[in-house]
Amino acid sequence: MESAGSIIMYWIIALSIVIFSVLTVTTRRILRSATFLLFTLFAAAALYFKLDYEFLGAVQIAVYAGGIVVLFVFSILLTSHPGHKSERLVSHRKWIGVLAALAALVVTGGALISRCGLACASLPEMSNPTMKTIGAAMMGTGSEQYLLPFEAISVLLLACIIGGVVVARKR
Amino acid sequence: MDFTIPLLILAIPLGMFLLLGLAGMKMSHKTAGVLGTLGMGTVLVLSYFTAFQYYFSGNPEFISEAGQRLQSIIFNVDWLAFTPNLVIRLGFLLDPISAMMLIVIPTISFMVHLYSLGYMKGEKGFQRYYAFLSLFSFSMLGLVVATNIFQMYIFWELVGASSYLLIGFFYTLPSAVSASKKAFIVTRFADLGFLVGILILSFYTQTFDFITLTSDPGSVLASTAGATFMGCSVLTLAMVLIFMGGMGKSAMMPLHIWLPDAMEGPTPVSALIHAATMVVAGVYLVARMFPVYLQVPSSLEFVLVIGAITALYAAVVACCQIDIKRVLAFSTISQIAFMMVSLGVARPEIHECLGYMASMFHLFTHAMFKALLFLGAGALIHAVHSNNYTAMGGLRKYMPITHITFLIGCLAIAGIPPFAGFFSKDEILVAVYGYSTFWGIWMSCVAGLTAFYMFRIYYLIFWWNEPDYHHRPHDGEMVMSLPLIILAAVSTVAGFIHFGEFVTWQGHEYQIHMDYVVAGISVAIALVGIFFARFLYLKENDRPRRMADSCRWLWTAANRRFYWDEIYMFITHKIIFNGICRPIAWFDRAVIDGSMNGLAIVTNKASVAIKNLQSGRVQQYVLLYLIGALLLAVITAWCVL
Amino acid sequence: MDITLIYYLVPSLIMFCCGIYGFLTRKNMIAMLISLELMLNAIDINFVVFNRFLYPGSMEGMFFTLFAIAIAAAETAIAIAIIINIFRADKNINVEDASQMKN
Amino acid sequence: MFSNILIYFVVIPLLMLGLLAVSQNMKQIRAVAVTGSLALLGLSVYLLTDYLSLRAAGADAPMLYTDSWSWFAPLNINMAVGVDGISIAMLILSSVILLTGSFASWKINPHPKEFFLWLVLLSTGVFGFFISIDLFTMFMFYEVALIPMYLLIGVWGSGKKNYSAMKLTLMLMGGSAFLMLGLIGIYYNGGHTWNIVEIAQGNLIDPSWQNFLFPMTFVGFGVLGAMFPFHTWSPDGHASAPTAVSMLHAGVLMKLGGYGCFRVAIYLMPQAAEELAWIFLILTGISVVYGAFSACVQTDLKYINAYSSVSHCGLVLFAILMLNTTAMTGAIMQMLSHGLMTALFFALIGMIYGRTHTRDIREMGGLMKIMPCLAVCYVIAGMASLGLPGLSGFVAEMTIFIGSFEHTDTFHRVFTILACCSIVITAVYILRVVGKLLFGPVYDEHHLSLTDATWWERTSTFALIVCVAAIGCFPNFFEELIKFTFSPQIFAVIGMN
Repeated sequence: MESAGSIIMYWIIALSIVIFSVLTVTTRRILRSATFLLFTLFAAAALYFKLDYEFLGAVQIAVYAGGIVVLFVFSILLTSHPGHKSERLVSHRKWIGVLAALAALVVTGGALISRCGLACASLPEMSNPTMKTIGAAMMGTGSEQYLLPFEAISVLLLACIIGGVVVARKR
Repeated sequence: MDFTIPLLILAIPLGMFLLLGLAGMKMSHKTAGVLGTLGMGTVLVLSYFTAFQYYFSGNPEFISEAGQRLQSIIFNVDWLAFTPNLVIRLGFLLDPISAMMLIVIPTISFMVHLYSLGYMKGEKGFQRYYAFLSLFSFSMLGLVVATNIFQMYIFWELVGASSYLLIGFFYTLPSAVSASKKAFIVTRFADLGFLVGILILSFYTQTFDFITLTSDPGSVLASTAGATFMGCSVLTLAMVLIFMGGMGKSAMMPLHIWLPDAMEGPTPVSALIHAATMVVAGVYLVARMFPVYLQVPSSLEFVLVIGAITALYAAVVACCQIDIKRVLAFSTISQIAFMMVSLGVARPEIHECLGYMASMFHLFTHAMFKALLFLGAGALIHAVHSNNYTAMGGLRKYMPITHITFLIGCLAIAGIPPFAGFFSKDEILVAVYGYSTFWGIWMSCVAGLTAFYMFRIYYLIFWWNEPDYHHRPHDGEMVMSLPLIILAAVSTVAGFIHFGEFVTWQGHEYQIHMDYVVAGISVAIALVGIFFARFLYLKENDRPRRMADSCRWLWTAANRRFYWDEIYMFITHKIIFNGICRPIAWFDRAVIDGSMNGLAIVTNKASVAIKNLQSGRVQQYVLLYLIGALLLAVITAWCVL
Repeated sequence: MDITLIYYLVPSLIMFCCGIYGFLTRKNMIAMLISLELMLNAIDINFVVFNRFLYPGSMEGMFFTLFAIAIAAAETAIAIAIIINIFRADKNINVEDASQMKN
Repeated sequence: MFSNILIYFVVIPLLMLGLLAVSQNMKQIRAVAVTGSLALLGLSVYLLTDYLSLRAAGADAPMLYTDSWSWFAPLNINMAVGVDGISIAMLILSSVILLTGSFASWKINPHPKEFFLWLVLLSTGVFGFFISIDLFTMFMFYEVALIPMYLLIGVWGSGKKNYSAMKLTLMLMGGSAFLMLGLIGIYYNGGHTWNIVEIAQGNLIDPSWQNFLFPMTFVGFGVLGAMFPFHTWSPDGHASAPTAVSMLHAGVLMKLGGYGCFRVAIYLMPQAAEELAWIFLILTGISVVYGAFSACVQTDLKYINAYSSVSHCGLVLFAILMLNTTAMTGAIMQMLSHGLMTALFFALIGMIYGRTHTRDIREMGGLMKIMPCLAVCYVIAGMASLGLPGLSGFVAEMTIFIGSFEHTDTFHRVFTILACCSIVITAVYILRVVGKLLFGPVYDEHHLSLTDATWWERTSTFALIVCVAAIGCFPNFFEELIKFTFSPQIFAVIGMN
């Protein structure tokens, strides 16, 4: 049984995720869309905090909210005129989108419901992973340690940096 | 007998053909003509010698102790072996009929070679003409001396081809081209029957060899007993089909239509090929296979009926033609039909197969007088530059030699004694009366008609009334007259040859008895015909026109040859060409090709349709991906549940 | 009230579906990219939630999310570079106008 | 490897390819083409004499000069070579036609070098095909022979060449697909070997599989042999192809079909052949008559000839399916005969087309007067085609008919007679063309200024005519050539005589 605060906290997070997600994709102003994405991302970060993954939440805020959304905003400002509204959606397009989303919802939701026992697991106790354990796991080569993916990601990021420079370079 | 001379008889014309054909263009006309004629002259001498050897040497190869003339193979080389038994050999068979043909063919051929020196003088392609004549002589000689039926078929085709080439000699004239085409195709069609007949016969008898086939037909044909193909006895079928080949070559109804048109060729060619030699190949074929035909009396009946109908038909048509060469052509058909009839009625029990002998006798005499008539007609055409008797008349004054020789020819064909035709035709009529009175009377009528139509054109050409000649007609030069005179002489005396001594069914001598009743009747009928012709056509009058008017439809029908050409035109053009060829060609383009193209179009369409999936529109990809993923999920879930 | 696993999954699912909807309907490439980020985030949440609820002792889910965030960052950077390039060429970042690799 | 004479049939064309690649001008190109094809002709004639003397000395293996070099061991693919009389006949045919084809394309334009390169590549495939006794290698050479056709027609052709080239290639490739399937089936059901002789001698293929594989391979090769209803590439393809390509294609490539039908379908699967022959007999019987009838109404010279090829090649397959020695001998003769004759036809048509710039017989006439040499050659070709004795067509057709008539049942008889009918129809369309094209008055005044054949054209046509006449006059040596192919051990299975 969780504390009422925790429950209220949960509802705030869940509702803001749902509302901001919907707003992200329904607003016709692209800059607003990015802003709502930012809120969604914050909500997700809050969720991580609530689930005791502080480090992850921090990363989420730093990388996503701080990095990616800023990138978005920059690029939006670069590519569109202020106050520009995207044109109204053609209705069949909208319906295709709605149908696809609903289908995914139904299928996945159906799967969730059919595995009710699993879905109804309650929150177990967990000690907060400390920075030390996270660092050891990331840099270690043993079981449940992730040096190889870490290195792979590093290389990937490097490639992305170079690729980004090459692609965006003015010819 | 040594094989050199027989081999030379075949080799010289062939060599001459190759020489004139390949190098002819480099020669002058004269050289080519003289060379060809000399070559043929050599062949003439050699084949006379060979025939003389055969008939008179008394060599045991050729005549048995008992006086029976034998079939003797001079040489026989394997040419193409289909199976161990069925081998085409090229050889040289001497027997009474081939020896006789060795006289007929070179004689006529030589005369024609000689005659053409004058007749064809200055024509373009003179060398080519002589080359083709040589080719024809080679093929015809090869045909008559064939030792087996397939050799005969080979040369049969070759004479057809040389006939094609010679009919179409004036290749710039569309009529000559279509006539040559017609001749070849009609005879080809007949040859199809011949070929199938050979296939059937050879399959059952396992031999092509004439001697094997004819010396003891009963045992050779034993294997065909009871065998049927599509409901007919194979033997009857085979013999009728083989006869079909003969019908084509010998222009029997209903395959006669090519012969009148073949008159488009140069006249000497008509004399050689379409009167004296090639067209009797059918008769020769039946005579060659005669012992086998005897095994199948029904096929001989068939020969008889076809022959008799053709004889009457051709005689009637000949009465109403304007073109003198056409008259002669129909007369040829009619006379060949006489020979066919004669073979058709030949039975061992009727005067020891008199019909066989009579047919060969008539073949011999007919070759002489018909060649004479054609060459005479050639001289006339040469003089007045027209084929139609309407452009002629009163020519007896201008062309005495032609007149006399032509008259001899007419008398001979009409069967007036003592000319050759009388004796041979008389033998035929005796044989026919011996077989059946009905056919006897029938053939007598035809004989009367023969006399009528021949004298009809004779009077129309040489008497009647004289049209305005632009320049005075005159006899041909010596090279043209000489053959006429020689042939006229032969036609006069040939009847006195004791033919029964030389050519009979099984080589036994047959003493010809003159049947005075039959002879009397036929002479009387002939005279009636002649006098009727004289009555109508001696001087210009309107009796012929009145007569034609009195039964206009008959005259028109006969003049149009009873519409056979139209019927053929209808069948070939309307039915075969428009009814079969065109639909097939359409079917090929539209259906077969169309379906192949359709396949291509469907593939194309499909690829275009699929191509739209690769539109480059990311959202579409995602949508499809999503659908796929969801479907997979559903399916997986379905399976798991 | 017990906040069980499904309470976390449902918002993430809705978020994901929003992403799908946005991705399929928007024409602006940046908007599409934003929708993509939504979907990625929804997945990240799922990893984390499953990790937290079912295997509280281990850190697989968390690390997966960590790496996914890193990759998402890289991917976004590249994508935006491309988009800006397209914009430079076409003065337009409509996805339907960019259906060919080469114009 | 180079001690085997057969390998030179591939080596010489490859050398020619190399030399052609470095030749600079038309003279060198011609020199290479003519020398090379002469060398090939000489080689094949030498092979013939050597083969006959070996046979006379008592060699009685079904294939001589056999040799095998491993190529891809895991799948047992070898470069296996070997020939019997039939292959030798085909080799001679190919080299004659390559030679005459080189002469016929003496003035090919544009890109003569590339033209000859592809032409020689094509003949590499052809020669390779005829010397191979390994199914895989055979198939490879088969494809090598097919592909250049696309370019040769597409680049140097005339008329709707793109369409034709595409159609031809696609249809033949479709056939190849069947074929490949059949060959793989043979490999897996024939004791995991590609070697024809081994499979045939052991009769290794299970009869129930034969019934499946026989139609596959027969249809596969039948497409190339222009079997009804897979013949429609032939009229369009031939009509668009340049002269030498038409010659090689009709003269040699279509023989690949007939040869393949015999060598693979019948030789390896005699039981199935016996059982299923009737289906294909119907198809080929239709081909024979159908092609001839179709040819009767065509107005394009090449179409006429293409349909006539359908008819004649139909006769080849027809004879092969009769499954007896006589008919098969006839089939081989017909292949040679048709190859030479039709090459002659296409050469002449090319020459006429080169002068009059039309192939429509309605727009020509009286050519005999204008170009007598070509016209006479055309008449001779026509006579060969309609089966005049003394030329090659006659002996071939007669042998086929006699052989086919050995079957006593009504079905075979009726179809044989049907096939016989083609000789009449052939006469009709040949004489129709000859009459319209060569005889009669000159149709077009402009044609009067045209010239007769040049020396290289004469060389090309005369050489072919000599070959046609040689076969027609001396047919008996074929028996010697073909005798051992039908060795009893191979066909004992179905009791073929």
